[in-house]
Amino acid sequence: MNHIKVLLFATLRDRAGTKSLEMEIPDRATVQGLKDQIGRDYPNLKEAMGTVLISINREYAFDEAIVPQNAEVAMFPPVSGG
Amino acid sequence: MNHIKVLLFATLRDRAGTKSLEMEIPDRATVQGLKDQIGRDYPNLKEAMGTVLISINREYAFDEAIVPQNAEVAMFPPVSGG
Amino acid sequence: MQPSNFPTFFSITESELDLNDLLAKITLPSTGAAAIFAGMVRGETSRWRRGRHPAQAKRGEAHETAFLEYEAYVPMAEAKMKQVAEEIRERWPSIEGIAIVQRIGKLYPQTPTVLIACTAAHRDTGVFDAARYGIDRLKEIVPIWKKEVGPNGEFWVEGEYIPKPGE
Amino acid sequence: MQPSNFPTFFSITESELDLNDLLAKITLPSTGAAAIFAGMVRGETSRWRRGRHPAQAKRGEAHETAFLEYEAYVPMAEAKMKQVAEEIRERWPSIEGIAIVQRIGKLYPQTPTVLIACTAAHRDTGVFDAARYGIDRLKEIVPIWKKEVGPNGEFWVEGEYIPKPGE
Repeated sequence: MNHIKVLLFATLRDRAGTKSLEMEIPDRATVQGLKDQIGRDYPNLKEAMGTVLISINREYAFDEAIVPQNAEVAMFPPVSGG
Repeated sequence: MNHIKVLLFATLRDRAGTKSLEMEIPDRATVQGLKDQIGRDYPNLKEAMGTVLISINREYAFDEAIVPQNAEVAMFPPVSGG
Repeated sequence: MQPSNFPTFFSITESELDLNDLLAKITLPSTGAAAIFAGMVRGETSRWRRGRHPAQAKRGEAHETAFLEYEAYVPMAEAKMKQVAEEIRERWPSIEGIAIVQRIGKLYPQTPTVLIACTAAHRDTGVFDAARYGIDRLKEIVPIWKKEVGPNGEFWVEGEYIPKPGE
Repeated sequence: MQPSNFPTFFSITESELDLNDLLAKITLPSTGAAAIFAGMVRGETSRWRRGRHPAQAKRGEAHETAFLEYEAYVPMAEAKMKQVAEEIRERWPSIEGIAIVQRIGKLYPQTPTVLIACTAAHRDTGVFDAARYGIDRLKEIVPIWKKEVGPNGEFWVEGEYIPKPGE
């Protein structure tokens, strides 16, 4: 298993009521697999998993990407800075 | 006759060695007539009269324009601010 | 590629933005021109602009903002600001200095929130386009979010851009 | 045509330019974006740029500037700055605030000499183009001149633009 931290920002943090999740995911789990697992484990986040952006180690990551060991994962809505 | 003041800037002032000229010009003299008269009266300015810009009462003025009574005239090279 | 003396400055800060200081940081002896974009909190958004928040999108009605509350995923935001600067240098090689600063926290109307500044020897070398590109890209890929607070409550301002692989 | 609360600020000054102050002067509650052009004294002008002064136009040679000395025909310069602002408002009706400031006197390398700033509700309404137009027009019609002083002596920087009737 792979122990990861998932940082949550903006609407994701509001929905979850927490700034981060600590999770165990299968080795070689994909980003899509991670989203599926979060949708199951955190019902408040399930709806958001369809449109959420994901970063792994501070780079945008996409559904097929493998989540590396000890990754710093973040989940957030499309950005709105400026 | 029309008594006018001609303000000089930049290269024109340097050539004339003075910031302004006080002149008597004929009534209904044109800008071209004024330049001709300055070319005759101030030999150091003669060469510059071909390319000089002229303003009358703080608006650009052109060769055919009549110089009004008591006008504030200025002579200067193309501008180079910024 | 660019000489190492071409400064790139980026920052996410809770402090007041200082345009004079920022411009000085990216002005070299060879610099003659700068284009700076500044974004401010709008206190009043006119009715002709389609509301960005579905809950407020009543057509024909202006809306008021009491304040915005910004947050950032700071280390990734810094990395993405650096990337935006690199993209600018690739596209406009004559750019000398680049500064990208986002202020976060609670920000009131008329307060500058973001600055993008690009310098070059001359104004005809892309400084305006580069600054515009910088603010466009910041709003696409730099992980910062804002919540708007006004008389009708709080609304997260949702962006629209979905980054592509490699961004 | 524009509401009278749209500020136009123009000035010719011997004092240090303050971008923060200038931006605040033209930021309204409805303002969300500003584009600012700043011009600085270049201390070093690279060889690839054709010299502006015939006396210095030795190709392949960089040149150095110790300082620039600016002068203006102040009342006409103010009138022409006002005209430039009016031209901007005609071309970009959504511009809210306009500031045009020229510093004069003896100015050393890396010092800001001129600022053109335009504000609007949003960045996609012409602020960048308006600021660029502003500095282009200032360099065409506003009666200001500069003399460059460097290791090879003094040279008046001669402009190229000949105003047309009505300008």
